Amino acid sequence: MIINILLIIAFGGAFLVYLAGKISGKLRNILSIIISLVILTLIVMLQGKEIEVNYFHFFNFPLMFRINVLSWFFALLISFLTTLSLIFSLNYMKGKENLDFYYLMLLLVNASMLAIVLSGDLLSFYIFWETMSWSTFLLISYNKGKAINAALKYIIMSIAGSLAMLLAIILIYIKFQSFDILFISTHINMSSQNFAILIFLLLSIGFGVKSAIVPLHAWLPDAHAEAPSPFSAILSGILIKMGIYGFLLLFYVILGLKILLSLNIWGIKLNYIFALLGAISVLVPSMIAIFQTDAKRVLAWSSIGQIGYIAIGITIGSSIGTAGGLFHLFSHTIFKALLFFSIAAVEYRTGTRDLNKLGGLMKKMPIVFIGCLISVLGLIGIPLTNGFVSKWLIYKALFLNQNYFLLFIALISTWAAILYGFKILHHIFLGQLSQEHIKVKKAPLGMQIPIMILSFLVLLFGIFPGLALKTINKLIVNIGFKSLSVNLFGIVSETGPLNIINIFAGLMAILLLIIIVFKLGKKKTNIKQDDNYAAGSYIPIDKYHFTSNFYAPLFGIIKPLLIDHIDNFYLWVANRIRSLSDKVRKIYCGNVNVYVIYIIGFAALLIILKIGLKLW
Amino acid sequence: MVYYIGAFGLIIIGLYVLMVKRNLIKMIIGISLINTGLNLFLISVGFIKLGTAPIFSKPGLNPKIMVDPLPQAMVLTAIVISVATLAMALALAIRLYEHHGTLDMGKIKDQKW
Amino acid sequence: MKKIIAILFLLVLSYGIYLSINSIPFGVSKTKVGNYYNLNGVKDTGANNIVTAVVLNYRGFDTLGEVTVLFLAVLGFSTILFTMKKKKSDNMPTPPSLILSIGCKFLFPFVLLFGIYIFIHGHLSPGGGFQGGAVIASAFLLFYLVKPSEKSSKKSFQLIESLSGMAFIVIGILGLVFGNYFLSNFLPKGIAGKLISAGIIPLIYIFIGIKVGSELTGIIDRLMGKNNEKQVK
Amino acid sequence: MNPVYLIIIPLLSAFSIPLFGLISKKLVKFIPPLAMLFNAVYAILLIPQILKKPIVVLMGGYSLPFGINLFVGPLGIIFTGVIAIIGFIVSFYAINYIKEGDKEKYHMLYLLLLTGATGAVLTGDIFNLFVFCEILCISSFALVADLGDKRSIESSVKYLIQGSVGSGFMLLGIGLLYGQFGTLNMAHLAQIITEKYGAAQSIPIDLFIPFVFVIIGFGIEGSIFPLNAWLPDAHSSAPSTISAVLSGLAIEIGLYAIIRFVFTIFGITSILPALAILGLITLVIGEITAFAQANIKRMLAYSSIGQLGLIFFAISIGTSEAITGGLFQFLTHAFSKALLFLSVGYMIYRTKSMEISSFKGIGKKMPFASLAFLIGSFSLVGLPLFMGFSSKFIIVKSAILKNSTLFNILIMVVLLCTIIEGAYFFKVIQTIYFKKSNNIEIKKAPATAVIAFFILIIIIIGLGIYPNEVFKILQCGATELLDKSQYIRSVLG
Repeated sequence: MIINILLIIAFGGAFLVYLAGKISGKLRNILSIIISLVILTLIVMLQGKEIEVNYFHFFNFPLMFRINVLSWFFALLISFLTTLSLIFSLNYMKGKENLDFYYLMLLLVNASMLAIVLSGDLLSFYIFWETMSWSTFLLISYNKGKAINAALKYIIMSIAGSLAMLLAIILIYIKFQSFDILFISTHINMSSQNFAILIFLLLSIGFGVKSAIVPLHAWLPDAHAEAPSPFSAILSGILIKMGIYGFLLLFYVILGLKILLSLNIWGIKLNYIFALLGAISVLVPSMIAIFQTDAKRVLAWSSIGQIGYIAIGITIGSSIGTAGGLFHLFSHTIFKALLFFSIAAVEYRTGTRDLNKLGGLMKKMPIVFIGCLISVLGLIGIPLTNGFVSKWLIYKALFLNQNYFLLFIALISTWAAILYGFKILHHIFLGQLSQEHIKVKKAPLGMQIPIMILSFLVLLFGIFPGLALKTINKLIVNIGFKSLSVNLFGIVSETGPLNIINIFAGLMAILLLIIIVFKLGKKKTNIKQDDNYAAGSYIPIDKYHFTSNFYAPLFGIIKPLLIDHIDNFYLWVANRIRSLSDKVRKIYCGNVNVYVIYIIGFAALLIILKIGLKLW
Repeated sequence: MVYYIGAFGLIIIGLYVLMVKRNLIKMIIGISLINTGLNLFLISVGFIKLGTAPIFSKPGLNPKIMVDPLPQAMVLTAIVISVATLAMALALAIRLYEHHGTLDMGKIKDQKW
Repeated sequence: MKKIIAILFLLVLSYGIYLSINSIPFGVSKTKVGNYYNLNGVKDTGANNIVTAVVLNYRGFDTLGEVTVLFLAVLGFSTILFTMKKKKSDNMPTPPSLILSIGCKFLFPFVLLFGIYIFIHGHLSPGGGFQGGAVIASAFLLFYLVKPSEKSSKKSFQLIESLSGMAFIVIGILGLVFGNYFLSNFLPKGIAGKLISAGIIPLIYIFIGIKVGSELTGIIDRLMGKNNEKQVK
Repeated sequence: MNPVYLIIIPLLSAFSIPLFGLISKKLVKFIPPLAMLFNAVYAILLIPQILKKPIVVLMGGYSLPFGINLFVGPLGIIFTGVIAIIGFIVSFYAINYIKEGDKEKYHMLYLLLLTGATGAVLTGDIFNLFVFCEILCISSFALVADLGDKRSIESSVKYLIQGSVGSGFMLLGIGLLYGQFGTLNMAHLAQIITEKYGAAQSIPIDLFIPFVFVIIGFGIEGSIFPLNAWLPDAHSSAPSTISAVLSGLAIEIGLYAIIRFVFTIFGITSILPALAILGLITLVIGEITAFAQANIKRMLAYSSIGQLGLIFFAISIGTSEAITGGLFQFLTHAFSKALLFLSVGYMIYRTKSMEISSFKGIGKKMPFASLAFLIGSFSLVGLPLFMGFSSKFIIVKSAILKNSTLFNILIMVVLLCTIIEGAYFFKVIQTIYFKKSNNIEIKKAPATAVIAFFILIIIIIGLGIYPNEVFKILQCGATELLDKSQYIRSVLG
């Protein structure tokens, strides 16, 4: 019952907020936060419970909600991030138009995501999946301008994905006469290998589009960059994880570990192919991210890369890998949202997110800087941040699985992450302060609070990973893996324990060493930027802004590899359809004689087919 | 049999006109031809050799040799419908001429694609 | 090119029709339904004219539709010509010749009477409401030929049309009330061959006659260009 | 409870409009909504009775096959109900919308169009079907030309020429059938055909030729692929109310006639795969052509072609569930397309342009009309929570259940077309909501229109979430189509 109430609040609340907005803006803002907090508390209350409710009959298919550790974990992430995003929106969105609509859609996306993870059957999963798709579409379009094409690309790809999903769901129904996920999972053994592969492929298209695994990622960079920033945080932080949730459902709940590992086409294991795609998703987008100049685009490409890590983690099929994938999912949610928030705060104050125009904001916006620093550290995977724990677990799993190729790719990609992470940090906060931004103020409190909370969490789960690992451990046991032995500081096992305290001690030693080395070195002198002259003539300040073309040499080498061929391919297809359409509509040429000829010709054709070919 | 040939001849000619002729008035004539042919065809379906009209206008008529009255009733309806279509077509032709200054359907192609 | 294609298609079509027409031999009695009408028509409906019996009684519903179609034609006709620009033509039409005007004035009542005769005797002899109506309309055509500038009252035409149409339906509904079936012949059928016989048939035919007469007159009226003058290019 | 009133009342009120026009000109516009409201209520009240046993009404009280009968089965009542509901909503919308031209005549023609449609779906006699189809056709010729401008007259002329060819073919087919079988009654015809050819493997040629003519005749009205050239012209140049009715109802009448002939009268199931492919071609052509349209009404018109192809495809799958899905898609299309055309109607009226680009940013100025467009297009694309999902779901499911390679491939194509459909609809939605407006003062749609939108929106969402009851009725409709002998028995006793 509590689930029903939860979702009624979530969906009803969205519309309530919309109506409240018609009365007053303040009421709407407060109401939206109250609703999100209520949802959050309800979800926290649901911890550890396993409930199943039938709520509706669509045609004669019973629809149900079901909560278990897996869905609870996701629901918590969703509502937590939405709450923060709403708090952040209070300031960020102030004064923009159509705010009622914005809040409505934000809460609708939130509600749909909650409903997705709480769905106990595939049909309601699909229904809410679609609700999420179209509300996301409307929200991405919100910014107008470039956002429109981004949103269109998003919705078309997700329609394509969800149609594949629909096909798969119906195939499953026809096979098992039920949509109930648990029922299917207990009966899947009876189906043939081919059927399982078909389901795997179709559902992978559906989930792959949402989670932006490489050949299906084309919508993500545009959409993330153009959506309103608080929503970008949700998009990147949790919405693309819905795809991962779908994969988890498919791999470990519906198919189960055993079947997953046995699926193959001509002897090539499907999960290996999938992991390979994940690896490509890690490598190439991370490289592309380095060369972006739009801060949000960097983050967008980076999201694809991080999703790749998660995908690798959850597909290799070992408990430590899955735990790593899930932990990375969790950490990514936190640090990527943090990054988006920081950049949104910068954008809010400076009005731009073009990396080449920013710089030197460290002292102007200290809190935001610290937040950004911590999140970049998390992204790179520096010890004591949560990113380290998750990446360590994934590497570990790859190592244990003897997947050295994937391990290699993952490690290279970390270098790419360092490059773009540093680029963001440097271009925005370090370097020279641009003349325009001298009067930039601190970020408002409403933005600082989410940033601080998230920064704290990055460190908290970096230092005490056990807090989250306990839940994750329960989760992987729930989906059929062996239990890991977990303590507050990491994992206790013979093959390679993870203990943050040891790492912490080692790190401290290195830090000490560095400080000593630096103390021994020379003192640097500060020269003002304006003190430069070129051949006697004064050059405008902008020319000294040395951050543009940061990685130009590198770019020159691997540029041809990094053009987004896949995106171009999709565009090519769209253009083909358009020109086809232009050709086909010439059939209706406007000459009525020709139309009559069509009619008579059709009659003649039928007669010829009957008499000549003896059809029918 | 000749009635059948006549009827279908008319229909085929009408269709030919509609396919080839571009003048609207000619096309309307084509439609009329089709309708006439159809009426002829329907009547000939009900025809009986040496049959009489299905009217008991004087006593002693044998109902067995009367022609089929149903096609005649159908033709009555069909005629009225064709008259209605014809009237509409003529009215439209008047308006079309007013707008375009021509009745050449090959030239009136604003509505296309 | 177009002609060749057209001819080819039509040849195929003709061949198809030729094949199917074989099963409908010409001039042979073949229908069960038609024979039934011929044998039992008089008994069932009281009308001597079996076609009339079929049109108004067995298949009266078709006729209702038919009347509606005609009504529609007039409606559509005037809708299409409604927004026509009214241009005053410079030259008045030439007045009709003396022979025409006298002859028409003389003929007008007779033609009208003949039309009325035809639709009143629809159940006894060839003819009926549609035919009678057409004759009436031709009387008005003559009238218009004589006096092209005469303005007929369109309002009253329209009223007559809709009233007679409604009368048809009301008779049908009365049939439903008294005879349990829509359009059933609820009036006494009388002796076949007499003027007042065949129940509702003459009644309906009278209404149809009036309706068709006024409708066709309306169409003629419009086509004569009463309020839409000839286009001058 | 005599279903004949479903035809008589609208007809009577159409005839009575000039009378009311004498009393007051303003009164006239309230008659069509009243008549249609009566029909809607009456049809809904009839449903329980009909589900138990189809009603056969004799005209004039003559035994069959000598008289004309109405056959009011589940299928008939579904179509009648939809016609009445949409007729009511559209005429309610028209109270304020129709301002120019001869209002009286518009309302009369409108009522007669709906009468024709109702009669066509209820009748049990092929010639009567022809007559009612002609009523439908001729009134739509006139209504397409109602605006009287250059484009509408041109479209109407083209429609009329093609429509006359169609009616000629219909009559030719009916004549051939009468000549062969000597009856016009559907059930009787079906009985004779079953007795004569029931065992035959292939269709005999003398049955096939009338079949071709009938299919083409009604196919022109029902706008199957090579026969639908009139549709985009006519639908785009008629007044929007009429486009809504033509798109939502009129073309489905042609479809109804075809399925009645294919399933009940001829009982030819071997031709179904061919018809499915035909439907699919119609779908593909419609969607692809709609993709590049800049004129919103033409886009909607082409999308109607596509939707009709989908319905046709679904019904041609030929299983009970598929036919149910097809009928459901018919409901979806009728309601959604009516909503789309109505919402677009006021947008065009206010911006005085049919170009999609002129609707930039109209979402703020006409919130309800834009919302209506949004929901209508969501429903047509088949997103869940809206009607379109329910129907598409059933169709896809039944096509896969058919378990033949042909239909598996075809359903893939259907799904691909859905993507194209989504693309062009979402583009328009974005134009409406998310583009910078041209800063013209645009008034909102009036209250009558908004009420009309909301009734349709409620229907669309209501049936999208809770389709169960309607689904059951539609299932009975499918059973009626598939069970030919039941039909014959209930008519001829």
